[in-house]
Amino acid sequence: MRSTIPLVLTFLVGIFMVGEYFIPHWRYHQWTAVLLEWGLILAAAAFLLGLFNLVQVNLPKVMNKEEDWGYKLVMLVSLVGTLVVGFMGNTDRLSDGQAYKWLFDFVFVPLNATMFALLAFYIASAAFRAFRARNLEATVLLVAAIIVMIARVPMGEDLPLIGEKLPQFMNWIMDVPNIAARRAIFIGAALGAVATGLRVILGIERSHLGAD
Amino acid sequence: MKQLLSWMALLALLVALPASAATVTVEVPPDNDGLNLNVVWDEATDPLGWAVLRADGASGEDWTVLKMLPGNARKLSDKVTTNVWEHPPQDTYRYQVVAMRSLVLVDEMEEADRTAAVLAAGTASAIATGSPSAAWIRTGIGAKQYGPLVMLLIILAVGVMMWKFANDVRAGKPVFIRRIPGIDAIEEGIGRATEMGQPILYVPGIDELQDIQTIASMLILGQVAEKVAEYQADIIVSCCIPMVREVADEVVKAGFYQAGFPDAYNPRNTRFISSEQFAFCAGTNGIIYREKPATNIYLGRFFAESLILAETGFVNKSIQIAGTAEATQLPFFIAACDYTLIGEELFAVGAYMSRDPRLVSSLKASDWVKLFVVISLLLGTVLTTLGFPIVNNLFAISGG
Amino acid sequence: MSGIELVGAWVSIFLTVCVLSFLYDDNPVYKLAEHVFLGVSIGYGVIEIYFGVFKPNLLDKLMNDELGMLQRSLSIVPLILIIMLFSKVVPKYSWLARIPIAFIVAAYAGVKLTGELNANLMTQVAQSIPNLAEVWEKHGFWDWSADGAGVFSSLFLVLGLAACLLHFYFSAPQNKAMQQISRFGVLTLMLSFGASFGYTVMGRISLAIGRAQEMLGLDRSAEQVAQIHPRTASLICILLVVGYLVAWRRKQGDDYTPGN
Amino acid sequence: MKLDTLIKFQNMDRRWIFLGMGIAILLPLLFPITLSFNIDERVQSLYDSVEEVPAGSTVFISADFDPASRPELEPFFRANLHHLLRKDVKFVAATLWPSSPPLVMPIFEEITAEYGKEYGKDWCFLGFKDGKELAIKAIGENIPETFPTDIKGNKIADLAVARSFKQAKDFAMIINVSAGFPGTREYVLQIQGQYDLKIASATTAVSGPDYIPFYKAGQLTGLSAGMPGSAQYEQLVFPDGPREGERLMATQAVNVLNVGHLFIIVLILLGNIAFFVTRRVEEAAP
Repeated sequence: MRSTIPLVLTFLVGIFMVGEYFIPHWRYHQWTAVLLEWGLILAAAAFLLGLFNLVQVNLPKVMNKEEDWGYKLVMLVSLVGTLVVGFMGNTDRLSDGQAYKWLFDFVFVPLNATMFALLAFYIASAAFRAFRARNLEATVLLVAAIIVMIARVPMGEDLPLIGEKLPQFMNWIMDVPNIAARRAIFIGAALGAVATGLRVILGIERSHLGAD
Repeated sequence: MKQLLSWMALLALLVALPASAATVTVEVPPDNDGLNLNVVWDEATDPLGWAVLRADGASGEDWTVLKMLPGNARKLSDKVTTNVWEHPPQDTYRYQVVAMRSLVLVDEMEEADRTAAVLAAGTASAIATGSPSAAWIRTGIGAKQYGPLVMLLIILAVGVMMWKFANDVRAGKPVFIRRIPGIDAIEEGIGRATEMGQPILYVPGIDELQDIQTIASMLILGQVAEKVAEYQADIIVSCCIPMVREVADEVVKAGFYQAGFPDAYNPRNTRFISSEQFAFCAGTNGIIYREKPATNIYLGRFFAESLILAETGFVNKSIQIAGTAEATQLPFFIAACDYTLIGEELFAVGAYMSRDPRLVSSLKASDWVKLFVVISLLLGTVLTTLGFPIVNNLFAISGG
Repeated sequence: MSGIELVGAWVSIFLTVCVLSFLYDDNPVYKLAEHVFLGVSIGYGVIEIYFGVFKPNLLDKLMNDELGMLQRSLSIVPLILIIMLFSKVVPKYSWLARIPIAFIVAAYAGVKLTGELNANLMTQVAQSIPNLAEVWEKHGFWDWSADGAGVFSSLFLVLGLAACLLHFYFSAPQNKAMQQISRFGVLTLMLSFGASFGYTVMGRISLAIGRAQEMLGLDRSAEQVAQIHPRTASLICILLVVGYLVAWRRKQGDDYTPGN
Repeated sequence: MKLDTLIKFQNMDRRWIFLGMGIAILLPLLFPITLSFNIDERVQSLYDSVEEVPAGSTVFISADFDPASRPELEPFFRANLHHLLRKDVKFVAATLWPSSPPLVMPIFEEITAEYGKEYGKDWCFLGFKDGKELAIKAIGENIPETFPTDIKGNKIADLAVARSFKQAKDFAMIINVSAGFPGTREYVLQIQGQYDLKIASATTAVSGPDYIPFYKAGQLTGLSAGMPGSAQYEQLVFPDGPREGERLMATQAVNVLNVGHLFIIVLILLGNIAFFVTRRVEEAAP
């Protein structure tokens, strides 16, 4: 029973949702919409489970003063602090003068943006290391990257001889080979989605339903 | 301000030209859900604006103003109800269209006063009646765009082929699957980590469990965990989505169980880091730097964090294997990782590693659809060039 | 600008410098920023999901007397699913969690199946079938003025796409002809990846520029700059962090193993 | 000796590269340079499609970006609001990114106040909705049900600007400022085809190439990618330069990009030269 119920449910819900596309009738959509909303709510609830897990893993570390326990404490305190000011702020939490808004503007935003900005540095080192003309494939990769990089800056247009044609050629690469490759990946992903979707719905794929 | 507007409205009333009544027809869109009616009308000259009015029921006189439209509009696609629970659609609706002679600011009026105000400031058309009609199946035949039908056939064909090929395998017919170097690298990486006495880091992307790539990644994780347990190594799973962590927990537990070492599994190593992309990235960087995994496996749907993770792993001298169908991130994985599985290869890993006949059969089934797509592309090009866009119609999908 | 915002602007610059110190190596300052970030981001996620989904779509519906009986009782179903999901915490009943997981995966798999097929397969294929006669008339073989549009490009697109697709054909051994096709597919892929990499460099540098603009006070009005002194703040923070890192390295002495 | 240096250069500590990149960004910011640039066809098409929206009609803005992508997308977002409000177009906004509301709400308030627009009547912000693709599907299907209230807790039926819109297709157009997932791709996948929507997208440089197929296929009416896209859009909206006391952030930054780019290009070229020289010598050696 433990494995039968989820499998039967998977089959019924899956088939029902596939029908969403093929059956336009409003009486049908009335119910698919309800199911989708339940999905939304469930996804949200899982978040609380994650929160529970996090505390479960980190609190003992702090209690037993394991390695880096001070940092874990900082994390838990920031977490609780954010929750407290967030719930206290309620619907006004994002108005000026709210502690929650302050945390967002001056802690969350710079941290998030700076983590992202590290990429400017990493992309330089990755390009330096990886873009060597070792074989034909690597050379194509390298040449395409350089052409696009030069063409994307205004200076590229000022180059003698090729400058004029460079942006057009870049657009060609982006519009023709790039689109061919991307469409192939899109189509491949769609095929993967169909096969995997059917495997899930037909109960062949059960990895997400655990052991026994 | 408000006073100024009403003065302007009065002024408009004085200078506006008299507009004639329009002829209105109500159409039911093809393959419709039964909640939409297209109101179409005809008029040679543009008035100042249009107001579309509707009364519910065959003889209802309770007119409401649906929408004010600019003078060049000739069509309104009306959704007759938004709350089917409390107001299910009626059998019949009556419409009239008012050519506005002057400006009426209906937004500022009470609901009840609007109809009268609109009718007073314009010329109303004759009343047109329409009945919504709901289709039970979407085929696209009406619009001669057979996409939905072909989609249904593809889904059914894949299902039937999966069943047939799985039977073939069970009957002892071998299925060939081409070797993919990235997958061998996963096994080598596990061996290397065991030799070095360091853990393996597995990142199943940062998307929800429901994403097809995440599901594929979970299946692979099961295989990886089994190998890890056999080698008696450690595996850390770093998750961005709580639901994914729960499933990963189950999957890894099952993998250790399958390998015969159920007690070796440490649930503390399957971690929820943060659902925020870059916080997750910072936390996973921390794991790479501080717990020094020998092998990093990134399989699933990744976004901008891909390069940060892969570069940090490079500095840590880990063997790195990545795989994603997210086209934007593939260049970075290719630049920074030792092996990269591109697009569909990700979906093949599970079948390849598992050797489960049912999974292998689904790979073969998609290959047949792929062949169908390639042939359609080539044949379609020839036929379209010759002036027969038959294949295009097979793949075309009209707006529903 | 209030005092608290002034403090905020300085905190923001300090945290920026802390994260940038990761470029040197993993270090206590970065660790501090990392853990603050983890805590705040998770808290933020919980709050927004509570107010954005949980409350309006579940709690408010359960409490709303105006809703019909059927609709209200329907809201109890997700509540039951949630309780099942949470039973994961109690080992004895943890199998119950498979029901909501099965539900959500199945719902998504179903929607995704048709959604992906529709937009990623059908539409993409329909768009990839050119009318070569028409292209020839309009652009000829190769038209510079239209970024190289023409019969050559149209054919390249169709054949490149077909070759890429065939490169991913797993269930047959590759003979000589297939190897050549597959090679062409790989080269097309590499052309795309290289171009995509080059195209992205710009976006990534933009991000760093954004941070630099804040540290230099270039993103604020002159009036605010006069109050915050972002350049002074940046300088002080950099000196503080660098000074600390030097001291930290010294203390570690020979035990230090560089990450880079 | 010379060869050693070249080999060392190829495997140099990446922190030197970081330092070089840092200098390449800081210097041009401290000592600005100005260069002109061309307008991309996709950005022009985006501008034109907004220009075609008749005054008085309403558009739907999906502001799906976060602080991290702010430098690239905020300039577009601001210029776009100016463009819409200047033309007297109303808007209903929402977001699928949890970290977006505190970022975009002040911008909405600032720019609408400048044009004397009234909340609820000329514009409104429905706030954040989780669910990713599911939420997009829901926006296509039924907006009042998806967003029963706006960000301030007002019922949607009390908002004049929003109450007459039931589905995404009722809007004159959809403008998606998208930093990734969920965003433009999902809008196109989930609802564009089904409802035949007019969607324009402003996205990051990294997602740009991904969406070009959608633009080419007519699924997007316009596409602005990354900071250059934003800078070009700024130029179209403000052809006479920034208004007094303001800056065109993207236009300012796009010049710095040049130097950063150049740095990486030179680095790659030097790396390859070193690679070839050492390889040739190594091959020649017995």
